[in-house]
Amino acid sequence: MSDPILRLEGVYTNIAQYHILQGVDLEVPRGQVTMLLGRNGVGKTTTLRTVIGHWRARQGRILFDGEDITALPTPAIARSGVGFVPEDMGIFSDLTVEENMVLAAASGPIDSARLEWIFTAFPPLKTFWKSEAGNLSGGQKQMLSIARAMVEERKLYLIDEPTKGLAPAIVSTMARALKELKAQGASILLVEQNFAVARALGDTANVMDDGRVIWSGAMAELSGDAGLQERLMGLSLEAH
Amino acid sequence: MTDPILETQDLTVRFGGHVAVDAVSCGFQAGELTAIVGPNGAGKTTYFNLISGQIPATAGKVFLRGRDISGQSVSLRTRAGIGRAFQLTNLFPDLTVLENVRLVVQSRSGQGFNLWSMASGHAEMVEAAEAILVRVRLLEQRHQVVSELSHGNQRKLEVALLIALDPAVYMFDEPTAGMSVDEAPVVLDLIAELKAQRDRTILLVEHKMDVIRTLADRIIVLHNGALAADGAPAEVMASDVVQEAYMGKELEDV
Amino acid sequence: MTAAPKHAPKMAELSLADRLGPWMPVLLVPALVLLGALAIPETSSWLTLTVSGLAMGMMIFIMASGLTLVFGLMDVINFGHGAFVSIGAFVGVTVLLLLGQMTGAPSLGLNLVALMLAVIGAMAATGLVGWAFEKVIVMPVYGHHLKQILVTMGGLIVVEQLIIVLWGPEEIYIARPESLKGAITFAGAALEKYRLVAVVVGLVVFVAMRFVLRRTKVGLIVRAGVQNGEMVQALGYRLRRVFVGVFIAGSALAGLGGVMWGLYQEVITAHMGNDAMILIFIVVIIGGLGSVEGCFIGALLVGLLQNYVAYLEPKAALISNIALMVAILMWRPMGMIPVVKAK
Amino acid sequence: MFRSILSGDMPRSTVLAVLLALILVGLALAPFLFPGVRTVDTAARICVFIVLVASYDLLLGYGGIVSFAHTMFFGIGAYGVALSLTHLGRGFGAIFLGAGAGAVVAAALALLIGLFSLRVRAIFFAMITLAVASAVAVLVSQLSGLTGGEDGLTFKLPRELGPAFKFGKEALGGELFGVKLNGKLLAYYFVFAGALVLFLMLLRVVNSPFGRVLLAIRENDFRAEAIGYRVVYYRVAATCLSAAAAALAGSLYAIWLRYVGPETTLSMELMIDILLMVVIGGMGTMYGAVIGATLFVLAQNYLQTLMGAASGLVEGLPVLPELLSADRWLLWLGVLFILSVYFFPTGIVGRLRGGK
Amino acid sequence: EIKIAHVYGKTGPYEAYAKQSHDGLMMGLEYATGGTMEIDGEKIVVIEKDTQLKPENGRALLEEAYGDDEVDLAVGPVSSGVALAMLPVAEEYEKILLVEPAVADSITGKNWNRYIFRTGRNSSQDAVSNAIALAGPNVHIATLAQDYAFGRDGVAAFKDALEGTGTDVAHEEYVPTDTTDFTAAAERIFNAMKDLDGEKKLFVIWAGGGNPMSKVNAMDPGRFGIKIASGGNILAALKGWKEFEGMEGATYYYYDLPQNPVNDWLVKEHQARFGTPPDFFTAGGMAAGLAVVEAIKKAGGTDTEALIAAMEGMEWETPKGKMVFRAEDHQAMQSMYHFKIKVDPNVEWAIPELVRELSIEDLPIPVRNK
Ligand SMILES: Nc1ncnc2c1ncn2[C@@H]1O[C@H](COP(=O)(O)OP(=O)(O)OP(=O)(O)O)[C@@H](O)[C@H]1O
Ligand SMILES: Nc1ncnc2c1ncn2[C@@H]1O[C@H](COP(=O)(O)OP(=O)(O)OP(=O)(O)O)[C@@H](O)[C@H]1O
Ligand SMILES: [Mg+2]
Ligand SMILES: [Mg+2]
Repeated sequence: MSDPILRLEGVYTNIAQYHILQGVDLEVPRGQVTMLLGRNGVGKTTTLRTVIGHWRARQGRILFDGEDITALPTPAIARSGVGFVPEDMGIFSDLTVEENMVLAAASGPIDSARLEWIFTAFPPLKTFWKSEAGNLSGGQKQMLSIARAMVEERKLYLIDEPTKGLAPAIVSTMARALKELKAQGASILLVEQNFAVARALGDTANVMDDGRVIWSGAMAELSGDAGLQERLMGLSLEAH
Repeated sequence: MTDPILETQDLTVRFGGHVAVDAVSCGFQAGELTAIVGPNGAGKTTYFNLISGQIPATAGKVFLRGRDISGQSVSLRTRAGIGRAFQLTNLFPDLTVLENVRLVVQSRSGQGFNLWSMASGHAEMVEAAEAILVRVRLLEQRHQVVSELSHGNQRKLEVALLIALDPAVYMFDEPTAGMSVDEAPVVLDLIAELKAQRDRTILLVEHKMDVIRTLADRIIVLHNGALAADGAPAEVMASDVVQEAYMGKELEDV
Repeated sequence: MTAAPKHAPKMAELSLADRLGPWMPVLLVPALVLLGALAIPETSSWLTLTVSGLAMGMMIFIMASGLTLVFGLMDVINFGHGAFVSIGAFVGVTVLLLLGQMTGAPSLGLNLVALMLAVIGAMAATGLVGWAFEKVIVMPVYGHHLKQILVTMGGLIVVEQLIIVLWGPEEIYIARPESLKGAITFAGAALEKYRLVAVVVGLVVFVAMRFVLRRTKVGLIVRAGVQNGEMVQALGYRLRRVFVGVFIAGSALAGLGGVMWGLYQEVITAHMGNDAMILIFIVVIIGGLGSVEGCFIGALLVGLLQNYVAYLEPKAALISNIALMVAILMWRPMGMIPVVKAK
Repeated sequence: MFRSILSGDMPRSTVLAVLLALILVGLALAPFLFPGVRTVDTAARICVFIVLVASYDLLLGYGGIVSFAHTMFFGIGAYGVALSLTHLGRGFGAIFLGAGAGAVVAAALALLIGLFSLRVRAIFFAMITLAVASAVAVLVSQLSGLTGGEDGLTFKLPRELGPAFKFGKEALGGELFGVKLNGKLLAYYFVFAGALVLFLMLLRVVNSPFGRVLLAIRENDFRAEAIGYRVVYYRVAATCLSAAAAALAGSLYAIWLRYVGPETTLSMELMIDILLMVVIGGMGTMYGAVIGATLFVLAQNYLQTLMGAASGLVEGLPVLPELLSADRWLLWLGVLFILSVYFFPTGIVGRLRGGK
Repeated sequence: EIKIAHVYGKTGPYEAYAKQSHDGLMMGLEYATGGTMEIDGEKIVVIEKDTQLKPENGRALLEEAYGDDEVDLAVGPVSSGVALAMLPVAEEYEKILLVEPAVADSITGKNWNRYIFRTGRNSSQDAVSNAIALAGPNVHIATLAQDYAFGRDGVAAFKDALEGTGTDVAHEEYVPTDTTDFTAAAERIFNAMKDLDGEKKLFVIWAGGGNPMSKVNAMDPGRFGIKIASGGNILAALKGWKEFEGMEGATYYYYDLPQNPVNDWLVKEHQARFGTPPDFFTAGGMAAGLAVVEAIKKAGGTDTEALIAAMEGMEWETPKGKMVFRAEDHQAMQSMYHFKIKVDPNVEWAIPELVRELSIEDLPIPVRNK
């Protein structure tokens, strides 16, 4: 197997005076969906934000596609092929849906075939194409946030809890869209609380606790072992 | 059946030409937990906004205990007994967790215009607030500033504020979105507790079917702003409208 | 149980008022002109007042355009904008004084070339100062209005004092280029020639700004960047550079405004820019934050109204602008054509 | 006891506590510690500005309301005293009547503006107050018959507060520690006591339940409404309170100066000074007002002297003497503006309390 | 040692005037003491204090000067507002304040007290001299002034002075101080005057920046036979006057107008030291400096009462010729100059040429402090 698209080696991150990440080791294999799981407040979001460069690693290395991006500025990281769907969706609420999408297509005009593909996954975006994004419903905003990352081809997608607030029907279309992305050769690092989605999409899984990755392995292994889940996340995921 | 506590009559709102909530008439009984489901953008949050007064209705009326409150401001409706937790977290970000809850307790005590006593001198308010933080398991974080909380914990605080307000009508908008599997039950248990009190009216917007199955007495379905179905959970869940427009294909089929 | 309806939000017909709404501000200008015609019986006076009011509006617009760019797009309240107007005036006037030969000659061509050179010099200077201003003064306070007000106020004082150090405390008098002096009279109305230049320059600025903001992503990037800078960067844009660029552009426009205003006043002082600030703020606010079109219309309205009111009832001229602002904010609390939501 | 005088709002930093104590002692004993007309004048101004800045902080730091009309209220209080002393004669009754009337008028005007415009967005409220304030300033200059116009009003205080009134002749020989016991001294203590009482009252207000609601509204007015607080009422109440306090500060100022004029009480420049004092000291803390006002007034009064000395040192060098000349004091004040916002983003009090 | 405080707005919008005033004062002291800066062996010390153009500072600084620095008398300030705030302090400390160059009539009018003297001109002197310069048979005058006390008082004094000359004020136009567009005002004036016969003049009374003259002129008032007229102005402003060739009015000072030894010395020395001719405020400052020395000499010391006695009715020589402190209101009576503008391409500014010196006897200035 080729080298991973993304590798974190002993990453420590501070936010103000708090030590949040305390030595995260993590690999995202090429062409796979890698899950990042764990309870609230263990550092999942912080990990993604450190990769994209919003927080700075105090120690450790981040390798993307073989290059050290630890100290690169955020725009450079993004331009090297990383798409980001933040936890708070990061919608530009004063801009229209269209303007949000135009901005997301950083390297040129929007590819219309790709746009059609996005519309089939998320029909409301088409309906509200000219509306102010701030007026969208919670779920619609979530769709827009994912669509923005997908509007251009990227090597790696960092996606933070994309299904929160989505209706079941949309959750399935979104899952399908992510699978298609993977089929196109992209790699995905996905934070998810919805275990059904995790099970359906994940190839490998990493479980975090207290600023570290405490377990990693195949998703199938985790989803098949209720005892392991209980130990790692304090609760059997099967219950939900 | 007794008269409903909360009732909406032909409640409608339009944004430009878009009818986001379309003549919804519905009543809610005390002690009943009604789940509101519908696709994204169906108008659920907007319906809540109309009831709690965040946006004015284009047409239609809202009644609380038979009294027309359509013209009243948010704060008046809140005082009259309509409480609300928001879908997108909406807190006092630079205040501490404890102060957030304490402010709600203070609001209920009617001390807001007290200019002369010392706020820190009202021990009973602090105690009441701490009791609520214990219930949502946030006591440890009570001196943390809200903006430093992780997303999941902010969601819990959002619920805590509503509980502190203790209104006659509770409106939860996707309370567990973004909560981890071991935290969500805390909130769901709280809701179940409220329901067991039998004197509170609870409206719950949720996309998680298992949650609805265990908690709801009744489900109403909004679709394109209109009331598309209303009835007992099993019956509504099985209906075509829910299956087609809402559930879509099961995930496993993807 | 009802059958499953299709996924389609319900759309109702828009009423006439709804559809007319966006056009209302544009209609205000002709409406005001008409009102003026009704109120002022002397036709020649009305004509003079109208044309010179519109031209004055253009000049205000030139000065305000940079502010609306920076205030609207970057959400930076730059109280130091007036300092850039002053710098523009001083540099421009210095250039013109150096080119005494060209401005003194009664040749329109030579005069305009001199004016162009002055404008270029002024814009380059203010652009440069703007760059420094952004780096040193504005950068640490993005997103914090109050601190912006204070820090840029501090910047204003520093720049004004530096002007005094460099050019001395005396006011400097400057005559307009020879062929731009005096007025053209027609139909009993007199129109200063210089105001015609202002009209042309104003229109050019207006069209150019519209073009850049409509046809490029710059406007979008900056507006989005104000709301969520992190996210814009995560989309791959070097936000800092764009911000700096916009600030430089805004400052350069102020410099242009300074030259135009200085030549209109024919006397320049270090605080001349700041003296015009209240008027500029009014225009930017009633236009709607960040809207070039709104700013343009607002400036014309202010120019016209000032003239009409001063003619009809000089006492009321003092408050006509303020009254206009209050009226427009009552009608549209966000300004006529808001682009950015004010906090 | 001490706690409740400070309304439970302790300095929470040793350095801050020491600074505050120094300022308090310095002001309380100013005529004895720093005898001299100018120094006592500076001390009195500090007293007045502490109250003025604190009252503005109630609005800005606690209520999150940006108003440019604060000097207008200050001016109303000042003119109130000036007019009543001019027309009713030089008595204490006139002082209290003028101050009281000023406070009431200011509060009423604040109520009017508030009810009209506090519903709109913050930045527009700021602009509307700016407009109203400039209109009032114009009005004052136009109604010169009543207000003295641009030239302002000079008036006489009760004899007991003037330098001609001497006391303690028999007991102390008319002097105490070398300081003449006269009405001027009484006037200073009148101002000092008034300022102290007003400040402590404001401190109480911001630490009351009401003050907490203001904080909540500043943070998130939308949510404050949704937990049952009527935001507009609170904002209007805060505006009125702060206006009344500012008017009383204005009255103290008028008493001290025995003069009022538009430049002195209504100018935009003064408004900016107030803003700066709030921010330098630290927004959202009353102690910030104390520190900010003290430092600023001192800088304003003594920067020029300091610079005169500095430019003497660099004499002969190119440009530098020009830049450091005492006439360029404004330049350096501007630089201080910028530096202080730079280095004290949370104000001095914020920094001392170890905030961000 | 003789201590004098110069309390004036060194910094702020009037910085340029302030500097002139101070230079003039120092040169006045120098000239009067023959360069020794001593009177009867006592050294003159001048303490400068900057009001920053704020009335409250003016008061505090003057108190400091009288109280802490114990000066013998004070000179200043530039702005009338500041001066008015300072007047009572002089009374309180019972020391002399020599006002220069603030112009408001009320300083030696209704706000006057016996410790106040003024070397500077007052508004009435401006108004009366201009009225004399402009009046004539069959002349109609319109006025354009700022709409506040200074402008309105100026026009009122001007109208009083025109009384009985047969010249009428056809129209009074007042505009806000911060007006920048004068189209409306000009139109109103044109409409009021265009149908009148005879000579038509527009008299502009304006203080500070934003002078409307050239803006009104750009609208071609000649179309209606209207000529613009104005009082004198400082040199910097005269640079903008080249388009007003032939314009008449009355001025306070222009370095070429007075012919006397004091002025000759001033012009020569000023040119040598500063590279420019002296201006309005230099002349005024010098007059004050001369007055101080003269008064102290005459009183034989710095006792206030002796000074007052000496100064009331005192005559002394200044760059503007003889001045006299009128005993009633302590206002210095002085000459004004009726001028006509001449343009010389080799001179940077437009030159006011002397038409006639209006001497003290020619100018009936009302006493207004009763
Ligand atoms: N801005 C901040 N300042 C201080 N602490 C912070 C900040 N942001 C996050 N934290 C803390 O960092 C820790 C990790 O937060 P993070 O958001 O990475 O958690 P998470 O795993 O994504 O949780 P969740 O599932 O709730 O989103 C939490 O304890 C949180 O309180
Ligand atoms: N202020 C507004 N202006 C214009 N359109 C709006 C506004 N608020 C809501 N809408 C529109 O109304 C529709 C209903 O939105 P609402 O937020 O009620 O949906 P929802 O049912 O809560 O969806 P979700 O499950 O995604 O939260 C959406 O299509 C949205 O775009
Ligand atoms: Mg997270
Ligand atoms: Mg919703």
